[in-house]
Amino acid sequence: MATLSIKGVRKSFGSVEVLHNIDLELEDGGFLVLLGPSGCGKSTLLSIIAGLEPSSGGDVVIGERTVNDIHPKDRNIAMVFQSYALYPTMSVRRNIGFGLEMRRVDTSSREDAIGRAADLLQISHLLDRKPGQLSGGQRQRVAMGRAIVRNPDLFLFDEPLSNLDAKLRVEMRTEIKRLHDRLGTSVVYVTHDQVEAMTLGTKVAVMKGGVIQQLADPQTIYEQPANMFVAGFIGSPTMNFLNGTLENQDGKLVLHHGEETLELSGVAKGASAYVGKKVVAGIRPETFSKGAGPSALTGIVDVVEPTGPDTMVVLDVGGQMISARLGSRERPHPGEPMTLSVDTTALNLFDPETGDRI
Amino acid sequence: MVEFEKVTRIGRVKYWEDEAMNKNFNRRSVLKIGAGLMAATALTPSLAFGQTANINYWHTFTSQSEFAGLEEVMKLFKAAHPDIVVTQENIPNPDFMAKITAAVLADSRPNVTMVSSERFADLLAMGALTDMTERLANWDKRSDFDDSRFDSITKDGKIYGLPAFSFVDWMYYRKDWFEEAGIAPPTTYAEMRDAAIAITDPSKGRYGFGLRGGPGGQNYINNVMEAFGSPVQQGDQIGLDRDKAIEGIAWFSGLLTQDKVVPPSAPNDGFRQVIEGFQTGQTGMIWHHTGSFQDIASKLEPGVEFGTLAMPAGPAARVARLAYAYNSITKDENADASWEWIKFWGEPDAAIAFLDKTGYFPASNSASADPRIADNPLYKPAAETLVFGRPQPSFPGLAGWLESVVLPAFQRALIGEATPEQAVDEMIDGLNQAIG
Amino acid sequence: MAVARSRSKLVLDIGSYVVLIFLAFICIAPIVWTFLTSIKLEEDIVTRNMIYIPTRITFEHYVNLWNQSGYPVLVVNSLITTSVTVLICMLTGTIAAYSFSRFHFRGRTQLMLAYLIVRMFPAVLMIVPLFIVMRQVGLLDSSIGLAIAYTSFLLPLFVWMLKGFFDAAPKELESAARIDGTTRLGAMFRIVIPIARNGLLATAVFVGIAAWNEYLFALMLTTSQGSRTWPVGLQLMVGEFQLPWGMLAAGGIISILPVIVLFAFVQRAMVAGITAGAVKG
Amino acid sequence: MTSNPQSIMASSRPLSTWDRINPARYIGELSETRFWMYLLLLPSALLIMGVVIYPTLYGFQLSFREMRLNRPDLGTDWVLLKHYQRMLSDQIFWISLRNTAVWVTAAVTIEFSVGLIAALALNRNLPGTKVLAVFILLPFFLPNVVAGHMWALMLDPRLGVINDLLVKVGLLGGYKAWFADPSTAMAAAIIVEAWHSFPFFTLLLLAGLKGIPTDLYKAADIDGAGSISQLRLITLPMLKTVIAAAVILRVIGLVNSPDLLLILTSGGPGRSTQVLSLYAFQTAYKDFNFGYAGALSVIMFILLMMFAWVYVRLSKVNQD
Repeated sequence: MATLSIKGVRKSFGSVEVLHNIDLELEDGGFLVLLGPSGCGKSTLLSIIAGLEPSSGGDVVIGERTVNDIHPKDRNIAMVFQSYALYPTMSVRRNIGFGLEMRRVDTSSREDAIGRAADLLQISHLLDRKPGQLSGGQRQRVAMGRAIVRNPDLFLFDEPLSNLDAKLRVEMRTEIKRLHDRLGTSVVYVTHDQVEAMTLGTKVAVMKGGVIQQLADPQTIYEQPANMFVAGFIGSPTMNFLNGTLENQDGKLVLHHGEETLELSGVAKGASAYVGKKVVAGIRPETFSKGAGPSALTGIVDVVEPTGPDTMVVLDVGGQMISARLGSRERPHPGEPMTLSVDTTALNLFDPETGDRI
Repeated sequence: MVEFEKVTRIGRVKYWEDEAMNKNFNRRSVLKIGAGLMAATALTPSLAFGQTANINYWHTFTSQSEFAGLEEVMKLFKAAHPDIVVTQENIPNPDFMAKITAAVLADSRPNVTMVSSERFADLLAMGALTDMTERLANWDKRSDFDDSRFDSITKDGKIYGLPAFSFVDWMYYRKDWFEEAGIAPPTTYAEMRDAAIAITDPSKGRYGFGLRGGPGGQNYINNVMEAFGSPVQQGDQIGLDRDKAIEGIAWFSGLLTQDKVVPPSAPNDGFRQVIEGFQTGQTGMIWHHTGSFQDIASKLEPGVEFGTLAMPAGPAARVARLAYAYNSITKDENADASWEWIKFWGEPDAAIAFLDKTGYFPASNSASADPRIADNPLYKPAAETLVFGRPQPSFPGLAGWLESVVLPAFQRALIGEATPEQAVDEMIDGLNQAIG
Repeated sequence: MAVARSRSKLVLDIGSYVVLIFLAFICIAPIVWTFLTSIKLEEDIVTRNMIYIPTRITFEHYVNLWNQSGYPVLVVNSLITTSVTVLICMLTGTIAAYSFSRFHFRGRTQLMLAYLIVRMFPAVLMIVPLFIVMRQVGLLDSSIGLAIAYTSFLLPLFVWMLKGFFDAAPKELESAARIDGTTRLGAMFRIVIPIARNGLLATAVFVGIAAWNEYLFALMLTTSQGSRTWPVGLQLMVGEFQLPWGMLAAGGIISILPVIVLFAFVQRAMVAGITAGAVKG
Repeated sequence: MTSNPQSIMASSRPLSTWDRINPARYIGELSETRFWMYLLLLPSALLIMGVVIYPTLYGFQLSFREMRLNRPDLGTDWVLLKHYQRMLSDQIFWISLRNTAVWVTAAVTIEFSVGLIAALALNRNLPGTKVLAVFILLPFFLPNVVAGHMWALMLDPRLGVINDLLVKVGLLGGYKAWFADPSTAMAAAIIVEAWHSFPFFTLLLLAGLKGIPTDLYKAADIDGAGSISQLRLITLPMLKTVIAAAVILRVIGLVNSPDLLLILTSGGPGRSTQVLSLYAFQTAYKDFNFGYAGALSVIMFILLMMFAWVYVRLSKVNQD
């Protein structure tokens, strides 16, 4: 149980800088998700927190300790790897207890701890097997058992679910959440899956190109993405970006996109500075509803995808494809015109030059 | 007695040093040490193993009969000198110079080394040999050896070895085939060629002459050139008479290329193949020395199936080598024990025992006069050869030149890759490199 | 289509058998012939009528060889030299292979290439300077000295082969171990080396057999029976003169026996090592 | 704290006295430093320095010196490029060079081809082929010396079984002296060499083949690629690194070690099987001319370096 703070951490391989001046804070018992596409530096950052890679600068503080020069083994952390990294030559029991063995915990308390961890993860019946004899989900549980048995200050998860099939992934996700709730240990969790990030994290750091794009709670990240990258990365289907010009029409801000005009209300205050300039409007698919209104778009239905609970509609609005999530009962036909109104309170405007939210 | 004690102590120290340095613990030597110990203990219990001296003997024996001869000599020596343990190591001729060079460079030489006369100059030049002049002068059996026996091991008046036995060149021929064909044994190269032509019968797989064109053949090539009037060394003069050498090479290689009286395998035939060819009835004549007599007699009946002849005469000279295998001290340590071993080879008992097993002629006069030799008709050609035989040439670089220039050049002539002229020119070039 | 493919597969299968049986025959025929020769009487070998299957069998060649060659001593020497070679390779080569496999440091590729090509200078001439080095450190004409000389060409081979086996063990295992409380050293010895043990074994035996068979260095760097190895002993015995063919053949058979035993042993380890990728689970 | 489920998990024990003095602990500490990777390389690098680099440098300087053991009168002075100049006009050197090229090219080609065929056939994992694999790999594990003598016996012009078989089959009119005829001596030696060493390729290629994902072949099957195309488009490219390493190792071995030829032919008949390594060996240990042998070795070294460089470039395997 500890806080984690990362201050100005940098990392470069040769002349390539993969992490630029990273700052992060995680409260005690928090669940931090590092989210980003592959190559964004999230795994490198995790390795630096773990001490597996030396940083090129900056400080990592776990609890009260600055751990820059402390070996991984002495940082009192535990880690779960994408490939689980179970020791193939050892039994499950020994795999789980290995960390304790290395710390010279006597056999009986070790056995106790292993037993409790196994019970918690429902893998008691697997203890005498070798990792090679386990299924993917079982291996995953063993890997978690190995982490929790140690009672660490900090859990590190490196894409722990990405090797599982879809169903198992959802199950294990819930499991992890339950474990976190129960143990209350701080967690740093690396993933490229935004659903995992949204469901698990108390705090999400979206990374790209070695820079944290936004660090906030999941709700904020979703509703007020710091920039177009974050906005586009989070949410599925992805956010629609509508290019247009901001104008002041009769005291109201409106967005012109081709022949369409969207009346904006409740948009960020800074927006007025952009009057007369080009902006990008980010509209989440679920903020559309059928029917005309002050802020509405009309286009030709291109594709209709019923998913069960929702119907996804792709609309051609003046050459730009817009996807919308509509109720399951909506069944437009491709080729016919359709008008959708937009809930502009959930709309974000971005500066097309910098990509930042206005 | 005091003196003796000292020697004993030195002997003991040396023994342990040797042991530590050489780790000469093969099973045989361990057994020998054991046997020596027991003998020593039985005779003089108070002097247990302090007396034992270990000496290492390098030689180039490898044939079965030679081995048997060596074993016999060692057995006799052990009986005579229980205090000296001889460890023999066979270093075959092709590896001999490489090994001894390495040993000299690394200063891990044997105590005693067998030195053949054509290697003397090289070994002396690299500092492998010890001056034995004084020991020989004080030896009571020195008079048993003609002075000429030491010619090939003497440099600037210093003598570096004692002859152990002689290499007397001669030839073997299939007596039965010659009688069948009604031809007389040859005495000249020309007669030899005619005889070879006469007995060659490819349909029976019979060839007249087993020419040694492979390893070891270089000495015979040199002999032929000398027999045609082109000796490589005359006093201080080293060089070939081009024209005469060409004649010699043309005649010798012609036996294969023109006359086809030699098995086609000749360019790769070494001692083994030549002897096997003769033993299995493929060839009718071969050149060698007396040392292979017992080997051949083990397969063919002496005096009936095969006979012995002195080497035939060439147009310019009758060349048969009288060479000696010398034993030389090559290490200062245990030199006294080494000298005992070397002396022992010069004694008639050892020499005759060795002759019995192998056919190698003794080097000492008293042994040669032994009736076991003098009265055996098959040894008569060897006795004749003692009269006209001549020593090997000797100068630094000779062995290398013979082996790595003369032999391949001659092989090229044999396989028709070079004319005799080209082969001889190669030899001359190589000779200039070797002595330049 | 499917029929055509299964037919072509059948053709390939049959072809494979034919090729393998043919090659296997070619490979063992000389060994079988050598064995047959070794149990023939000498006069049945040196004869103008080839005898294929010996009608008279003798083991005297083996007896003679045993008595004449000092085989036990030579084999013990060979064993010592081979073991020391393997030991040196294991001690220094394992960690080097580990380093090459696990770390990406500056100059790594060049250094690895250097390990591979150091052997390019002809052994023939390295012998003399090696002699001098060995003499200076007092290891000349000793099994240890010879073993050290062997490492000059076997160590790079060892490192390269073993690196491949280490590469097959996932790097995350060490990270896990280090977080679990080991140092890098501990992770190497407790986790990675045990995983690569089949590869280590295969590599060690490979190197061991090469050391067992080596000839040139052994010929030149040993001067006494105290450290002479078996192949040299055999070759010296053969020499220029005639070791009877029967004895020579017996020597060949005797000298390959230990190799065959080891080989049978390594065969399985090697296959296991080759498929080491399977440990990734 | 005690109410948390984790608090009943075990806690670690403090360091004992033994832990404090345990040397493994210090090495362990060392292993966490950033020069650990170099420390791991140090022992082997030192060893290689001692047994390879130093002798090599020594050999280089030897090639610029006069050094003839049997001619102490000539001294051991520096002679600059004398040996190299001599080489230019040395017929034997040029013959040896040509023979080396033939010897290496032919041997590697045969060994690689046969090795590849054997590896491909073995990789099909047909029932019963495991035993055949043992037989096929066996020759490589025999000592050179033994392999040489086995074949010397079988190829012997008088007692050799191969002659007898060929005559009986009718391929040969009479016994042939393989090593006495320049047109067959090299070929025979190459065959013996190939017999002895092709399993080296089989072994390495087999290991390489096991590493190719089978999915690739399935995909190729579906795409309709035949066996030959699969070999050309999948197998060989995937084996590139293995092939390159194996070929380089083998070429080094073939160029540098004279063992087999020393036993079979000693370079004869004539110079027809004389190769550079054998020539250098003979120059050093038969003629005792270490300076010239050094120069020959340096040339061999340079040729090998050039070969490796060009080869690595051409096969584009230098990227790790």
